[in-house]
Amino acid sequence: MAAVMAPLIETRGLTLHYGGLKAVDGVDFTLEAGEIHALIGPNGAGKTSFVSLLSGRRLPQSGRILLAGEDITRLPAQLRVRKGIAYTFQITSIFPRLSVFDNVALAVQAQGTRDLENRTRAALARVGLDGLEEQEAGTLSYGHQRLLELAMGLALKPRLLILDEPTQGLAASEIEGFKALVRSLVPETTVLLIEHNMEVVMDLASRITVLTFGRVLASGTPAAIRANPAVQEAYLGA
Amino acid sequence: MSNGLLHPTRRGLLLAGGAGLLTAALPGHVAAQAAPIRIGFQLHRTGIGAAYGRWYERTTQAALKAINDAGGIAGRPVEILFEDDATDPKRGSEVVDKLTQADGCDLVMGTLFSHVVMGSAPRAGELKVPYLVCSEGYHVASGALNRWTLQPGITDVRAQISTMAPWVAANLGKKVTMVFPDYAFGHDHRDFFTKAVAEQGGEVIAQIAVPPTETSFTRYFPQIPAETEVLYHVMVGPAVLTFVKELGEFYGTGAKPALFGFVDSLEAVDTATPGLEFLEGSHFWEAHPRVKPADAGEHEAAYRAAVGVDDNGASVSDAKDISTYSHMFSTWETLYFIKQAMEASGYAGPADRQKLVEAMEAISDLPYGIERPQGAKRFNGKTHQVFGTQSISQVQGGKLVKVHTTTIEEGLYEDAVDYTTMSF
Amino acid sequence: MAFGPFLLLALMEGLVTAAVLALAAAGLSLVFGVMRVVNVAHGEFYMLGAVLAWAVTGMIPGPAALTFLAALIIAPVLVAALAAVADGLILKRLNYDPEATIVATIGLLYILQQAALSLYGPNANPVPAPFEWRIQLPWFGYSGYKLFVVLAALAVLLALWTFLSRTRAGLIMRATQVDRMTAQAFGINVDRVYMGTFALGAGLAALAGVLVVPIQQAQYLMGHDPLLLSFIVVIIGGLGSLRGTLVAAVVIGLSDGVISMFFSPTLAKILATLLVAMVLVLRPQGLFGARA
Amino acid sequence: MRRNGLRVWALHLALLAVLASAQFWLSPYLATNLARIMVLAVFAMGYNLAFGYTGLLSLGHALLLAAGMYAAGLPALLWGWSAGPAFIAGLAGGGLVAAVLGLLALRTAGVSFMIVTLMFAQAGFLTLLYFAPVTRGNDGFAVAAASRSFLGFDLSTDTPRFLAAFAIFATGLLVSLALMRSPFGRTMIAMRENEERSRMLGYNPFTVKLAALTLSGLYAGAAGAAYALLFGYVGASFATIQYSILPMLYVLMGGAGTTLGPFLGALLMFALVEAATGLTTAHQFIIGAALVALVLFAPKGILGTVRERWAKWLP
Repeated sequence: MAAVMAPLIETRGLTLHYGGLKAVDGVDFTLEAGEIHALIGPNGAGKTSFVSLLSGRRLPQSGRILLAGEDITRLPAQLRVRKGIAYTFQITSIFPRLSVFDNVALAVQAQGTRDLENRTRAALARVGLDGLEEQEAGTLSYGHQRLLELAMGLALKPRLLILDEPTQGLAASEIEGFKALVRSLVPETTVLLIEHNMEVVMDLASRITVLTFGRVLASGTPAAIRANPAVQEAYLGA
Repeated sequence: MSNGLLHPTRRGLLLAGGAGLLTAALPGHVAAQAAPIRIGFQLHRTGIGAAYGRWYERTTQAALKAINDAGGIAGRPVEILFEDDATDPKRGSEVVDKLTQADGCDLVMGTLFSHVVMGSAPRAGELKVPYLVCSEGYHVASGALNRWTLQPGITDVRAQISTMAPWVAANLGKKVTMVFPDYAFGHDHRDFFTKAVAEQGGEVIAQIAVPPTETSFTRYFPQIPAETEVLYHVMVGPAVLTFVKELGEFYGTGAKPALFGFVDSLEAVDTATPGLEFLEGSHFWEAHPRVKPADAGEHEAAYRAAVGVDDNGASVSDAKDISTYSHMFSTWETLYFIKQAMEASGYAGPADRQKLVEAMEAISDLPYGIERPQGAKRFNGKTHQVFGTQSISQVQGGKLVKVHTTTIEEGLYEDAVDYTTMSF
Repeated sequence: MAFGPFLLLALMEGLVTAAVLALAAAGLSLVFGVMRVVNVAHGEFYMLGAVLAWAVTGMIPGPAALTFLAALIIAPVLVAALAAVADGLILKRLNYDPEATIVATIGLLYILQQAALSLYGPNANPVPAPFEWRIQLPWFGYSGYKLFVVLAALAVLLALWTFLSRTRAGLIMRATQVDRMTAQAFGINVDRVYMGTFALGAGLAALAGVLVVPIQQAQYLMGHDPLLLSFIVVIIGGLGSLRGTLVAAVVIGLSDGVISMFFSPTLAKILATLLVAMVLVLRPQGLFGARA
Repeated sequence: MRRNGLRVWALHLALLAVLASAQFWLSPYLATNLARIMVLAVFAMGYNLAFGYTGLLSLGHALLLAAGMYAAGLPALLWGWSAGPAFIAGLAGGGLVAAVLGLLALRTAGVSFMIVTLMFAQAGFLTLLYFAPVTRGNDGFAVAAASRSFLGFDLSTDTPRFLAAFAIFATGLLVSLALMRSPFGRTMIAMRENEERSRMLGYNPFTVKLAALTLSGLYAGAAGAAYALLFGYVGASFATIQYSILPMLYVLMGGAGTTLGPFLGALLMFALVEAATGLTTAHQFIIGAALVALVLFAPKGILGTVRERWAKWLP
């Protein structure tokens, strides 16, 4: 029973230094399958560094990362993607000179090339970019580029989708759509969300983890986090 | 051909020859009315062979003028189209193509560097156009090429070397160390000299092959064994002067072996250049003595005057501009060889090319004359190779002074091929 | 020859190679480091330095030492001016795009080479050394001028280092190297810095060319070798690191000399080339670069 | 990608039809040169796969060309292989050397990659010289007539040579077009455009680039073998840096990352050299000036500019 119930992601004492700076400092973290989990904290708290370790863009100096009980600490990033961890970039990282269609097709075909066209169109439709297939991705508006980034992540059919500040630069009207979209992903896909917009966080997240100075300050339900005095101090006192 | 538009300047270059001819030959001569014989010249105008190419062009222009002034070939005027091959084999074969097919030349001549010859000869064979090289390489007589490729203007390196070995062993010493460029030209020297000197009771005790890309040589000199009696050196390319200078610095005032070099190491280089003092007393092979010898033949002066070279082998307009004297005569002699063969075969046009090659193969004795300023030659129609006399010169007072001349017979060797049995 | 003297000679030769290389590579490294431009025509600036040295020493009457000194000043200045013009006419208009500048400098290479061939000719011409002094060691003789080249290169590199670390212009250059945008934000005229850097880089190559010409003669194809070696030195030394460039030049100069003691020359060249290539493969960031 | 299929294929097939018929309406001189251009265009198409599509700026492709040339030429010289097997050997030689080169050099990127490939090519050139007893060194060798026949056709004569060059070119062109319209082609382009993003989509950049470089080597090998067998000469000069710069120039001139760019570049370079040698003896100057003008006024190459301005559908 224990093996079946292993959390989707579990980290133990995860540490990443840049020179003398400890960006991630002994983080123990658990992510249960099917939840929407938000990662919050002040700027420089180590959120992006932490998800870089999860996605494999960086390798930790010490600590372990388990994906459904399997140790993936030193697995190259591209193999983690194949195991179902998808990452969308904080600063949009698309293929600006390729068409919108090609951008998403690249994600789709990484999973196998059957029915490429329909699956690509479906992923685009899901984020509302249908009709823009032929446009050069670099010429999209910023909000549309964020949606494209999201479509690429979705097209990977991930078990875990890591969203790094997905609402940044979105208009208020777009945020509503985004929230609906994320909600529709669970429970098939687990979502780990780095987000500054507290309204979005409180609205979406089933659990929240707060990082400061590379350490976990608190972890719990939105209500518990809101009530936590240490979090209040870190956020309001700063 | 439709691309005549593209060649104005090169044609323009030839106007000098052509116009001179017309004025000289107009009254009473049919020559002026006849279509010119057109010779394609594969020229190393750029690339590593450019220093040679420049003098090959000058000498050829001089021979062209001399021939046209004397009525051309079989009464027809001659024009030469020079085309740069960048001293590159691929471009070389394209140039053969262009000269033959686009420019309609009757034959192609003039190549010096042996890799360009190797790259171009197959195309000449395919086009069935006579291809007359001026390269010294043993590749013609070795049988590596084809029926259409001949070398009628200059003795090949195998024969040159074989004639040097007896003299070196008898006069300089028997323990020889060789320094040579690490490619075919150098390998020919290595192989044939090693064999030839062994036949004289001498021995090559070390062979130092220098990469052709090298620009500095000092670090190889310690590999020269101390017991060396003769240092045999041959270098080509722009680094030759560096080589000789560094050799001088290395030995300096200390004990040194006798030096014997091929003048290739100093072609286009002034022997009186500062830094070359140590060459004083050393010996060089020369095909055609750069400094006019006291016993020079009767046509020597006329040849020098025609080409524009003074008695020291320098350009008449610039005493520092030294010619490639031991090689460039080959283009002059090749042109006269063409004239002789064309007139003998009654050559009328490209349809007679095969007849022309057969006429060339039938040529044997080539006596001394203005046609052959370097000296009498013997052409071997079977191997397509010509043989001539060689000279040995000593540096005396900074000048190359001829001290020995070999006979043609000394350079002859057994035929390795009979091209006349090959199909066209 | 006994092993000891043989080694000594190899080391001396290696040092001379290293000195010339360090000068040429320092120029390339500056251009590469500050402007991120791969200047394929760098070797041609070296060649122009040598050819102009020949022209200057031939035109100016006087003792060899004096004319050579004149060449040492005039040739690099002329080449630097030419480079500045090329920068303004071509590179600047390409916005220093890495790929486009590679093509443009290949074009420049052809143009400069052809200019040298047409105006100067195909021959290799010697330039007399400023002084004739041979050192006679017990085992072999050696050119005193070659040792002078080593010292001169050291002096120039020292001056360059002082310029970069102690003067305002040097500081501006380094600031631009670190971050072009920020430098611009601080009111630095980046265009002028780039032009100056390109000129300085070309001038250093030309200076190396002038120094080498009494050893090697001026010839229009002579830029090829130093170009390749300079690139290697720059990359092994790490981008924009003057110290790295110097060390890498010494390492490559000496290893080339020493390897040639043990193998036949062509084989030695092959091994030295492979050795350097493998260093780059195993340490892509160079010996001294922190990151690629 | 799938869209515009009709006109893309129609354009390529029309070009091939024109080329196939060219031997009937071109003079023998131009037809022979067209055969040369097609062989060189195969080399350039291979370079385009690595550089134009995958973003690998190599200066070592001369090594791959020479690998194909010698892998085809040496068995012909030493054991008298005929053109068919020799060509296959050349193809394999180019691919194999490219794969080994990639395994080593692809550990580096950018300018380091350029220099490392250059150095391996230089070492390859020197190796050809060092083993001169076998390779015939700098002089090279002529390929014997017996080895220049394929199914009874004499490849040293005009029509069979032209047809062989055309067949190799057409195959190369159609393969590269099909490749670029396939998912793998899209993956190659993704490496050029944004390697890190590709990795985060699950692609292993190393293996993709290795595959692209090996493919590129197959093209270079085919071109080298074809040159040896069709034009009858094999020599070390083909391993010099000039022959690494050449395909780069063709590709940049025609348009990097376009299927037809390499051929157009090879064709125009030939025309430029022909025109330049006719106009002046300083023809290098013309080539240099053309390069500078090209990069200033049409930085994406001719077809790259055409695609940008007028025909976005060009592959």
